[in-house]
Amino acid sequence: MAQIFHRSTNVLAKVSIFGAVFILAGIGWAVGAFVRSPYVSGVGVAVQQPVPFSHKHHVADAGIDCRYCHTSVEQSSFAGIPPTKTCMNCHAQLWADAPMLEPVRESYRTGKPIEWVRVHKVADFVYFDHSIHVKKGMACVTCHGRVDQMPLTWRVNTLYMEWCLECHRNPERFVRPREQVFSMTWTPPADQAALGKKLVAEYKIQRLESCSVCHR
Amino acid sequence: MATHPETGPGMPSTPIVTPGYTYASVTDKISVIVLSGTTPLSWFAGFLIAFGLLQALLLGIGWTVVFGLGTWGINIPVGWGFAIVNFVWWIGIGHAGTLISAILLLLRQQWRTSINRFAEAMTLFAVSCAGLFPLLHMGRPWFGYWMFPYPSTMAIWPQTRSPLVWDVFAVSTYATVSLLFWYVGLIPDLATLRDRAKARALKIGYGMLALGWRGSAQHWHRYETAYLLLAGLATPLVLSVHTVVSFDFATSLVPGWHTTIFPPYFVAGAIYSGFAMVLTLTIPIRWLYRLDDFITMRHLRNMANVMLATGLMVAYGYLMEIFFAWYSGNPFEMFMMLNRMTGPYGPFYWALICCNILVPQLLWSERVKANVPLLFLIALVVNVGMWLERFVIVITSLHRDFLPSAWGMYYPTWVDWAIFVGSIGLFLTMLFLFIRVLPMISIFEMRTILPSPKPRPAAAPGAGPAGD
Amino acid sequence: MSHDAMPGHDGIDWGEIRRRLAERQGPEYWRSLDEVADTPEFQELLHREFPEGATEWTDPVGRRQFLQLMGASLALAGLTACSSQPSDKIVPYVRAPEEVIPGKPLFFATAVTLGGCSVGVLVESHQGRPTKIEGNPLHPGSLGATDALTQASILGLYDPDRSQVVLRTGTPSTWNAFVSGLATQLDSGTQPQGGGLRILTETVVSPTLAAQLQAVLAKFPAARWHQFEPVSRDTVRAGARLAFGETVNTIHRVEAADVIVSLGSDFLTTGPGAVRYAREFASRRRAETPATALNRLYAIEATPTLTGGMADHRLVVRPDDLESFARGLAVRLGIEVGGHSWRPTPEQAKWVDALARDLAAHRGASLVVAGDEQSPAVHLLAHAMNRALENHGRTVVFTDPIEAVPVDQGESLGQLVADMQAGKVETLLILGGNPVYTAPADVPFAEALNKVAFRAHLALYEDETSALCHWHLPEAHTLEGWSDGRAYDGTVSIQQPLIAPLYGGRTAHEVASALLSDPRSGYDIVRDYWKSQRRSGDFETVWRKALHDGLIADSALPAKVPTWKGVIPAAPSVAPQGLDLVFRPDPAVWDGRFANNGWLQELPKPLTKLTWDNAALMSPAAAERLGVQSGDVVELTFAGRRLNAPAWILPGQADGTVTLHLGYGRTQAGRAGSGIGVNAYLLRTAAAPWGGSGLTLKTTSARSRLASTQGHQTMQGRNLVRMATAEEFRKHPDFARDPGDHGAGHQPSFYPAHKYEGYAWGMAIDLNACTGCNACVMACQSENNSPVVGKAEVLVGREMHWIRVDRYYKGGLEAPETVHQPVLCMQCENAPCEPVCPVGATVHSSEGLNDMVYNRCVGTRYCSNNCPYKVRHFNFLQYADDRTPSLALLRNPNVTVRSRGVMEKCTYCVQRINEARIQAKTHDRDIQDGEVITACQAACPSQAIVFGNINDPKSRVSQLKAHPLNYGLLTELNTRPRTTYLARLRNPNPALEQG
Amino acid sequence: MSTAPVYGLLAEFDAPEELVAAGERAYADGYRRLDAYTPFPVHGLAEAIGFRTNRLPLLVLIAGIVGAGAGFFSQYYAAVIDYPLNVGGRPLNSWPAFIPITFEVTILAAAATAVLGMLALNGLPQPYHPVFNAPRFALATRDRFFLCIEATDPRFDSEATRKFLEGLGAKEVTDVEP
Repeated sequence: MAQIFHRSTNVLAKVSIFGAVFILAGIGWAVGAFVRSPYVSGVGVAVQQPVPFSHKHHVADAGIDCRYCHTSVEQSSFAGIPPTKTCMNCHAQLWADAPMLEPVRESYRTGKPIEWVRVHKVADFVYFDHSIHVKKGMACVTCHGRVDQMPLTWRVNTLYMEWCLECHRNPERFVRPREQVFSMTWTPPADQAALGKKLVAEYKIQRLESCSVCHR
Repeated sequence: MATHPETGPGMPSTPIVTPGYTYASVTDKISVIVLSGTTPLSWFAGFLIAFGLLQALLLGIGWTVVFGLGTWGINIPVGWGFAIVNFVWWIGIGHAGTLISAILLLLRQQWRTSINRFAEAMTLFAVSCAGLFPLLHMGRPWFGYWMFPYPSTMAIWPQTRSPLVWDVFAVSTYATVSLLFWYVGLIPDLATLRDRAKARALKIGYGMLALGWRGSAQHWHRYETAYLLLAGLATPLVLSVHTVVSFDFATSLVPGWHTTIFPPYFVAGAIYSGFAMVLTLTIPIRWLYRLDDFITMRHLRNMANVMLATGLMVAYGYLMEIFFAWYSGNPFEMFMMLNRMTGPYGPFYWALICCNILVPQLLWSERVKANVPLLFLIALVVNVGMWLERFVIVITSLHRDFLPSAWGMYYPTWVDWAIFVGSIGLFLTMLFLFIRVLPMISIFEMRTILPSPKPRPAAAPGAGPAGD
Repeated sequence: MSHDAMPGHDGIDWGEIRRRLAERQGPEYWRSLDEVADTPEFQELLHREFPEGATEWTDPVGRRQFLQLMGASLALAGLTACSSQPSDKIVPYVRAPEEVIPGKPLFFATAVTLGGCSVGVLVESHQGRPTKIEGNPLHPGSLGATDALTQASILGLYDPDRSQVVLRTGTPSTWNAFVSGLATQLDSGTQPQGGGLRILTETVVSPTLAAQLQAVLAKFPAARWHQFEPVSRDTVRAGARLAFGETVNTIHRVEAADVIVSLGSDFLTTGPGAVRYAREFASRRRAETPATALNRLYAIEATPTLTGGMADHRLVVRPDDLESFARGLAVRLGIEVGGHSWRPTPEQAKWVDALARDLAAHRGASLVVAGDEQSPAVHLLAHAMNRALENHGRTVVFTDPIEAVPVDQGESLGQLVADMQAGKVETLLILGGNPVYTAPADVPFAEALNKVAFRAHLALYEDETSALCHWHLPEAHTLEGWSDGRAYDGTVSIQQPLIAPLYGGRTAHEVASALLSDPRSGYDIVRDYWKSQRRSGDFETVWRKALHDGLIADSALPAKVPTWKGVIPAAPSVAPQGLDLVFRPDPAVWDGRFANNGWLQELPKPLTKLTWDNAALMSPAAAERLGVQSGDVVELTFAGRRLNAPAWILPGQADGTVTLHLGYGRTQAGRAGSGIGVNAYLLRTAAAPWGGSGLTLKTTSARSRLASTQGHQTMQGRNLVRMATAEEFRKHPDFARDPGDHGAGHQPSFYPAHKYEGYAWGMAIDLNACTGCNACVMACQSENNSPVVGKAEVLVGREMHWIRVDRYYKGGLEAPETVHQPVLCMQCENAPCEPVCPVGATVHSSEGLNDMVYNRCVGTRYCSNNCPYKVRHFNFLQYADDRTPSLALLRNPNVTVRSRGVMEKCTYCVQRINEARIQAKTHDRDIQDGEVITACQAACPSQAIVFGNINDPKSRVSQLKAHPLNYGLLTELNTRPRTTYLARLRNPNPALEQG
Repeated sequence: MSTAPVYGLLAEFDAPEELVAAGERAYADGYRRLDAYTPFPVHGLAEAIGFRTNRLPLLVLIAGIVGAGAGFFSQYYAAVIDYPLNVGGRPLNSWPAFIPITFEVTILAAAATAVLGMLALNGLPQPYHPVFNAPRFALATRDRFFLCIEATDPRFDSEATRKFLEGLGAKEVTDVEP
């Protein structure tokens, strides 16, 4: 009887079976990495806007407070997107004829709103409330990052459920004094652990992990 | 040495294999079915029918996925319909294979040899049919993978208190182990085919699957250990699978489901339906492929006996259900039982009693067991009966439970039927492909039960090398 | 544009919607409204009336507000429980309106008018789109509650089938074209002083409109104003005229009555003041202690009503026997009547005797109520009895009519048709209503209409009448236009718009002002009228307060004592032949105006549990005699007219009496309402608007499938609705408790009970108060974005109501006792649904809620199988309408819209709980009792539903759960339900008990 | 002395009994590097040619234990440690409900190990093997029984060994090319 297979097939066969295990594991890992990659989560991807609005310029350079534009952040679930009027408050004088701002002026003239592209979006079935987070000492930067360093705004966190839970499970790691909520530059002290515990107690912060807190 | 055919007192006269066969002739007779270039017309006919039915399944699935479960007959209160009935039915059928291979092996029942390969294959196909339904019956099947534990971005896990998750693990484990068991059994025969095949492509094909098996004594030694261990593991597994399936019902609080007798009674039912299906399939194939020498009346008789025995256990289960309903004094249970017998679905209940209890009593008679067509018919009836049993358990328990205001009825739609019939098509299609490309009887195990060709003068007839 | 963000939302004109919503920013238009929202007295009132942050006023806010900033984005508010994340646009205002905080809903007080009576409501508005109607706690006719029809009326606002453009003989035209066309028509009038002009309205309770029409009549002295409405109260008015020689409005003081006799009346659930009456009635049914004295209700009726269901004793009589019975009772009370020859059955005699004694024993504290559909004579008799029992001024109060001009509407329509046929009518303006469909069969309105040269129809839909008119004018929905109206006691509410007309509709006021050729906005018309009514004082503050409160202070009509002129005539000696036919307004679609309202079509009718159909209701005995099954089509012949209708067997129906509900069999109602049911108007005559005897019935071979949501009528001897008499309750105060059960039915368990710190939400439902009126069902559907599934799906048992009202019968088929039991998610502490879910889509919250996470659900339906209460509902198909843009505006932004393949159920309105929690936390306090009010609780007219924190022993719900009558449903399963019931009590008259 | 190097000598027998006898003789004769090939398991053969140890059962046992542990504690981790949720009022560690999966995982791990372990210990897959060079070796999967003494055996001598094998009653003795 003649050989059907060449000598090399022995190694080949063993390696392929042995390797299959690693290949499967590898695929699993790759999928996990992919869904958490910026390609899917959009983290770190600067979003093009009809008007190249720069938080960096307005916050860092001009030193405007978050609440000047995001007016309802303390009373409402929705932080508020400024109406064109708010832009025009300044830009009626400043850069009054900068071509870059034409869409703003046009919107103001025609009454047709500017359609900004959403940067921070959670799924439709997730109910997030800005007011209570701000009230409980959750800073803007904690979720939105250093917008004062963003020429164009991008997402710094995935906004995935696993990310939300990080804080909902141990708020003391992220909470800060209320008066620092709108500060871009406040950095947690060395004893954040101690401070966190203190604030959690003081602000009566609960570890809300029940589904209906966010999903209804 | 286990190489002698069973003889002597207590053993029925009909042997496991008609005398006169040698290692060579057995090998040739079985492998030629696969290796010969010509395929019997009957095979094509059967395959075409099966394949046709399979199309119904595809249509049904497509329709369901596109338009939603609303195209089925299910509703509130009857949230589970044909899908679950079929699931339990197929899983039950899927029990015979492993049982024959594993349990009968442990019990040293040599007659298993000529049917175990076939039964195992049947098991695999039945289980894959069953596996369809849990996925199909989901409202959002595309999220089916949520049932498996993996580190998701949602940071949540499957809820493993749920019998449905137990199902996922039990069925997938059972499928995997059955596959391994079946494949391990195939390896030596694949080597045989490799060495007997003429065409190079076949040599390579079977050769790769045979993993270079060469029948070394050491290999055989480990091989048998592994096979025995597998059998030892598969036995509790096969019992656990239908137990877990029965938990789907037993752990709920629905009257008619919430019963401690379910696990044993489901397992018995599974074996019952499994053997019925094996008979239903072996009888025609044995006839078509002239395998009467290997699958003898002895086999049919033994299987019939197993059916009779398990059938009686199932009957006991039915009785106990009634008894407990009465003895519990639970008004909901009592009402359920009454409604099951006399309610709108009463006829189904009595039909199932006929199919599963009355008709099989014929098997007490040796004459019936000797009558192959009749045997075939009885097996068929039991298959139907077992399907009806699941229908009765699922539907009649759900449609009238606690609050009369919420009672309802269940009527299957054409989609339900298409998927049910189609799953049978899938099953048969796979079966036909199997008997065409793989030996449906374990060749090497057949050799083990043949007499050894003593090189002494009085050589057994047909012994000696096939002339070459 | 946001198309990219909205798959399947094409075909909507975003620009158009933007423009319309921008319109509402017009300064003068909103001046009053932002005052409403922002004035200190408003805020003050808000806090006076409600615990701070109570749900009515600042309803849950959700992140959805991104989507609500502009109408264009609103369509997105239809959320789905799918996981895809479309990149979408944020569309801010250009100039933000003052009063709106993005993400916070506003509430506006307004009024809804139906059947000649207004009721005050509060409407929740999310960035300018009304999403939910609540009752107005300040309004006497509401006291914070609403009925089912009012709840559902908001769906009509967004109905895509509403007429959207002015039509001239079927071709699109404009409002201005109509105005000028009308002007020329009036100038070219051949008869002097506008003699050819006729105006047909429904019952007018709007002082403003009445004034306008009077002005029109002043301008055209020869013109005529007719009123017609199919469900009118002609007989009530006629009865009053017989008794007092003048039309008066009768108000019942139900809570002051110890003994109530209902003569075929359904005063607890239909008719003016029903919501108020239900509240008052319930207040006398609550047995705070076993010693509490309950009131007693007797119902004598031919066709079962919910009021009859609440009665302690219910006597079934043939319709024409009812008048005789009333006479008999009157005679027995010593009232003298003209000839009276009545041969009562022994039972009737016993009844007359018992009632007379009971009534007489409660002089001044008893009440006889005649049904709106009863003959004038019955009303006369009721008045007489109340007078004899010294109830006038105590349990019965009279005022001037609330109708601006009370007329006999049947007669009024008759005249109009006569004039039309005589060719006297050149110009006919039909302001609302649908007379072509609703006119009695023997009043040839349609033919006569053809004789009119110029006919215009103002209506919400392009309906049967519009089809026969030259001009069709889209009418502004109640929530779109300014108006006013009087409540059951005359209290005036200003109806203010919540949103600019979506389809450019107009109000009757605007048509009238066109006639008067002084074009003013609806706002000016209404405001100017009330300004003119104001003699002294600062009108501005009064007006503002009126808008804030939703009613004009002290505008209720003063009580009066009309002089008795009643002479009770002899009983008409008509021997009833054949069967009796009875017409009633449909409990869901009323007179047919709600035919296209999917919510109401799918609302199970309180007694039959039928949906999407009406049927010929007949008694079991009659059905047996005729060999008729429910669903068999029978041929009804009445007064020479024939109608085929499916039969429905209704226990408690008078034998030989067939009841037909009006409002079905419409041909041009819209996609939902056309071509379903049978048109009862085809048998209705002017002479017998509410039916009469002489009906013949033939069986046919045809059958029709009727979609009823409850197939089984009895409790199968199961202890589901627990009942006893007040007497038994006194003897055995804990009869409702399970043996050996303490509290909410705790069974022994291997597992330790779970501890709940903080809040633990629970609910108690008082079966003594529940009338089964369905208000809760509609409120829930509106609050929770529940879909409509259609008749085909209901037929296979897939309705989606999170709360259903189970109806059981007890006793014989002929006159059974009817009980209602609202069933919603019990929020079991040992929820059987939870351990069986493979993906943890339903688990417990820390506050003991049985959370349902739609976006995690994979739809195995195991939870529903394992739910003993069957309160879970499954989206077998894509039920939620994600294709109709206007419906997206209707959605509650705080509740996820469920997609196909997902299980859903009652959540105790968790969105309201969460909002309250956030409110409380932002104010560093705890949620107070009564701060979270579920939608069903808010709507319930009789306050049968109480919700709150059971960890707080002082909360109302805790007290109820401590009540001896408190029991849990199926607690033997150890589900430990958080929703429990208060057992039902009857207060029977011993004299009637035996036999 | 033979010419070309060989893998070994292959002796062919008709019946299993002959092979077993031959094997025993060869082993007794001091041959150690030898193997037998049969179309079906012949009991006693492996022992006859001196094959005793078998570590497979131990592997399977270990795998089973590991599987059990992993099965239970993954559930425990999910339900008690990682995301403790109140499911229907059941305790977080509802261990009775965790048994079925624990059991299934145990079986799965053990069974997989039994098969893969068997293959691994047998050095399979091994599609190429010198014995396949023997012309009549194809019959080893049909009806013939072979004994192969490998050239690497210290006592191997092509002539002597051939004589020895023929002496055992082999039908035929052939060289096996490497």
